[in-house]
Amino acid sequence: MKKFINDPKQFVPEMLHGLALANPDTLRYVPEYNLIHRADAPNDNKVTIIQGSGSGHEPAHVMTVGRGMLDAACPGDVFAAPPMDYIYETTKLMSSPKGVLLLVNNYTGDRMAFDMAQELSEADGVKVRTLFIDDDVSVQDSTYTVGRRGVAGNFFVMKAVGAASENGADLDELMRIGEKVNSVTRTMGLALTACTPPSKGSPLFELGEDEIEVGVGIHGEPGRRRDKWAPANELVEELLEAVVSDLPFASGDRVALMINGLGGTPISELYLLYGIAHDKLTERGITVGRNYVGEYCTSLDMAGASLTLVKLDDEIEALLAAPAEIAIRVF
Amino acid sequence: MKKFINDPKQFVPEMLHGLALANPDTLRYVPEYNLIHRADAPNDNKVTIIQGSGSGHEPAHVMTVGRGMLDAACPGDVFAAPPMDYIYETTKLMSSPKGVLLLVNNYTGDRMAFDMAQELSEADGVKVRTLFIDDDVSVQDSTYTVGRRGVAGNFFVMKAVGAASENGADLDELMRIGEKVNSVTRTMGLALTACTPPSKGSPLFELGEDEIEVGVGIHGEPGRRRDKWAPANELVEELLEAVVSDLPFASGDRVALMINGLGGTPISELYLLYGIAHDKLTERGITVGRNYVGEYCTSLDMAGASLTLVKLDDEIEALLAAPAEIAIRVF
Amino acid sequence: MSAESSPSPSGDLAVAEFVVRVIAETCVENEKYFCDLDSVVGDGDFGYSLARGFEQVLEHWQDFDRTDASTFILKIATAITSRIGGTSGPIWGTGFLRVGMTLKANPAITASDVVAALRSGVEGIKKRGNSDVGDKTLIDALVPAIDAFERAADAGTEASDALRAMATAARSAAEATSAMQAKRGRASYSGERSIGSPDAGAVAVAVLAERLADTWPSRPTV
Amino acid sequence: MSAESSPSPSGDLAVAEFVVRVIAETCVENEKYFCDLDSVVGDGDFGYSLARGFEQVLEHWQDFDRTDASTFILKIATAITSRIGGTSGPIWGTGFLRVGMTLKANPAITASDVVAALRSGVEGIKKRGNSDVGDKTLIDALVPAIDAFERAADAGTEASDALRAMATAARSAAEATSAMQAKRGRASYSGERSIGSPDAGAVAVAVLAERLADTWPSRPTV
Ligand SMILES: Nc1ncnc2c1ncn2[C@@H]1O[C@H](COP(=O)(O)OP(=O)(O)O)[C@@H](O)[C@H]1O
Ligand SMILES: Nc1ncnc2c1ncn2[C@@H]1O[C@H](COP(=O)(O)OP(=O)(O)O)[C@@H](O)[C@H]1O
Ligand SMILES: [Mg+2]
Ligand SMILES: [Mg+2]
Ligand SMILES: [Mg+2]
Ligand SMILES: [Mg+2]
Repeated sequence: MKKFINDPKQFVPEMLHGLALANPDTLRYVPEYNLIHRADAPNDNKVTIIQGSGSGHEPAHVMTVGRGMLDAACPGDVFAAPPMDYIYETTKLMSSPKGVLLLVNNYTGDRMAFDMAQELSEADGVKVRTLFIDDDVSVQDSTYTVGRRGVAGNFFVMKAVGAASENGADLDELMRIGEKVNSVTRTMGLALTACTPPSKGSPLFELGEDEIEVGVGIHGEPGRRRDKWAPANELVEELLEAVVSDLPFASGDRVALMINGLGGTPISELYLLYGIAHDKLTERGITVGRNYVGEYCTSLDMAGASLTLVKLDDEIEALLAAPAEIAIRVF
Repeated sequence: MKKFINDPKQFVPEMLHGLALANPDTLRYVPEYNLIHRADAPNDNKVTIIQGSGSGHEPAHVMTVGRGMLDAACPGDVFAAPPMDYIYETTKLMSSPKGVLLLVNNYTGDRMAFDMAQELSEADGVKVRTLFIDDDVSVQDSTYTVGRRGVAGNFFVMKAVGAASENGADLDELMRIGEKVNSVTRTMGLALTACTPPSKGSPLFELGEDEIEVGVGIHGEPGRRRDKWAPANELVEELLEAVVSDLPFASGDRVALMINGLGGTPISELYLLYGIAHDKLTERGITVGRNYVGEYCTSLDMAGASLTLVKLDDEIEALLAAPAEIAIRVF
Repeated sequence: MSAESSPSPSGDLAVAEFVVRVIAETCVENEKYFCDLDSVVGDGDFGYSLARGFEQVLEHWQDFDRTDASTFILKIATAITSRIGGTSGPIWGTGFLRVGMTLKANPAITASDVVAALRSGVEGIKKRGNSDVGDKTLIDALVPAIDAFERAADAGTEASDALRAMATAARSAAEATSAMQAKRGRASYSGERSIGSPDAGAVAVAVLAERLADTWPSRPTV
Repeated sequence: MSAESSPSPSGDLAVAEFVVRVIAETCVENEKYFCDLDSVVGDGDFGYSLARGFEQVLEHWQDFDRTDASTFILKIATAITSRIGGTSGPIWGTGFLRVGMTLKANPAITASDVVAALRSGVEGIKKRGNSDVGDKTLIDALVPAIDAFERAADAGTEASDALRAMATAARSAAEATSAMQAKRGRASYSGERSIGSPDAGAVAVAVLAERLADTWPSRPTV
């Protein structure tokens, strides 16, 4: 394993330390709970929005804390839901009279930790609601799972409820918006290489020089199937078909299109994929109203990409277009 | 080679096609010359700023075209300076009465192509000046080279002249500013893995499982030396020492600090490096006035990072802080 | 904790300390092995999560309230729940919590109290994880292991032999999970590809039960 | 283009067409080999750049102005300069440009005119690249190759033998670049590590000269 790292056990704290140092005006860091929060949170006039989940998906979610997005993030270690404690303490520290909204990607570990923390916080008198995100269409047979996984589509839920909460929406309204966005968001990803978690020190799975993993999870969970590498045109067609046919999206729809890099894929390739996907949507009569190209929800150093579509209506499009500010910036 | 690609020969055009589709309001694409330009360029009241260089360094430079940054970019193929033609035609198409500023990273191929294009454009009556950028401290013995290479530090020159040109600065003033910024900018990089150019299809060099390349170039040119992997603290110390001692930067200085990913390194690791570098500068009495963490000038899919310092004064800091807009955005 | 006698409260505490310590040390020692098991169709962090959590338990070993065995286990449960991330924090935390709570209701601990406590722990895990026997989780090793222990205890077997019976049952049940398709946890996303390798949590239960059986004779006696 | 006779303008054109075509085809065929040579201490794109440029030349083969040999070469030079990126575009473009310009000044082309044109090409490259013999570039193969050709031509050797002498000199000069440290181009950044492998441009010159010598007998004659 060749990473920029000192001690695998300190990987997450050291990253958070750097993130806090790089954003002294806007972010605060509470090391005990891996907590990154807005310097101005909690705010009595605003529902607090918190996301946990494991680390290794950066910028999600610690780097998407900021005005119009999350108020706080309390990640667990790499690919591990945060200990219940982190969520409970974060909820208490960040509690607002308007309430707390917990955003949770739909995984067993995350659900359990957030459920427990919610129970405890409510016992303390905090108003808490939890929103589960499950946009991944690669998981087909849900009788054998706890349902779909939450992957890169969580960005859109975060963005929408973040914008609405800046406008003063209450907890019920945020739940409505978040559930609505989640219900029209679909994602499918594929990996060209496996990722290497720092504590494991070797790739999570072995892919041959000409193999890809279709429908891979963002924790390196194997996907729908292993397949042969194919040209970008074919891979985009496969991702797009899986996503479009699932909602389904139809001719005449207006969508947001995201090409999300999984960590090791250069942005040049992501734009190449974007061009193909945009053209293919146009052929299907689907209009791209907003687009997103870059890294939103990664899987450490995995080479790969996911494609997300969100069906837009006026309300969603306005929320996505609202201004926001986060740690990831260029200037 | 596993990349998202159709045909290596179409890699750059297909990427540019996607970039243009993703930015219909702000960018225009002229396929004949790999030209990406602002929709509102050329502007008679503003010096036009153009950067060429090879592709494979994205977001540099096609994705940094926008208000307050470049007016146009006309990249060559991956790691190859643009054919003289592209530069000449771009200069003509984008020429402004206030003149054209060509930004060129200091490499033989780029210098020659830009020199020839400048000669031809001047013969056509276009006012052209060329600014060479050479921030890489890893090239030590300049009698054996054409001098230092231009690497990630080119971002600061672009940003400063971009901001000044928005304020109406003339060509001489932009040359003064650009040369000044270049003269106080220093960079040093290292690679954990080699990159794989699409046309070659295999890594440019072989690094052992525990080896790193110190002082690597952004085209995969070998660096100062091959060394053993070491913990992040030690690697940052090496990069920082090379950079700090070169200008030199001294206690009491105020700097901009950039941790630039080379393409395959996740942003989590970049923030980890940032935290270490920030702390080490603080120990040396050097204040980080502005910071930059992410991918600015990459080397395809290379895992690695570079560290850049810019010595700030009031003029430079104001130019770096000025607003700007480019294709790489999150929202 | 022999099958017949009901030991003194301080004896119960010593047993609880011994058992928890063996579990904690075994998890720390098997970090890599447990991670590797979780890598096959999971995300490879099972051993890491347990090791980090039980390291904390060992580090603060002297600080846990030792009023009695059940209090001690409840404090351990809280530490596990707070410090272990991933699925394992809530699962193992809930298990220890239910064990502690059940024992609290039965101050004079007999072998059948232990069985009741363990069964209650399993019920807690099932509820927490919305899971059951047959889902290819640690439950598939725990349930047969407790059954075996109960049978042995009911037959009046010595504690060390009851533990050995438990370990043997856990091991074969863990191995049997290879043939199952995962219905819970990350492994479930890989569908039929989860068949052919054992569940990491189930194997961990077998390893722990074996270690308890091995070390039982060397426990400090009050 | 034999050493004695001064062939007709149309004969010159045919020779120019033949030579350019051999160069173009050889560069296209050797794309991968030339890239590999450039990978050792360069950036691996030398063959790719040449191949893409000369592909264009071959694709538009019929479109180049064929008024005379020098015009033809000048048009080729422009195409190379416009279409080849990297260092090689300006370098090769300048070389062809100077060759064409020098031939233009000497309408009745003799062997010594060819030598003068080639020398002028090399001077152009040196000026463009701020480089010279000893910098470990294609110049280190070109100069000895032209010297050998000149010696042979001066001695009245047949063209095919003069070309063979040129090829032999180019090959051994290219091999000799292995011992040199690069002072120009990307290879120079690797300092002493550039020693031990030949320069990609120099080897390309050797390959081209050999191919010219090999194919010369089969050239179409007017
Ligand atoms: N819903 C569940 N109920 C009970 N046990 C579960 C459940 N899901 C997973 N497990 C157990 O947890 C183990 C994985 O733990 P861990 O690696 O910490 O989880 P993750 O990385 O998926 O969050 C599995 O091997 C299985 O034994
Ligand atoms: N300054 C120079 N003058 C003459 N030839 C040069 C110079 N620099 C490089 N070369 C030649 O060009 C070759 C590399 O060409 P190419 O790969 O196109 O360049 P790059 O990728 O560095 O832009 C070298 O092998 C060398 O023969
Ligand atoms: Mg996990
Ligand atoms: Mg090149
Ligand atoms: Mg796991
Ligand atoms: Mg090259």
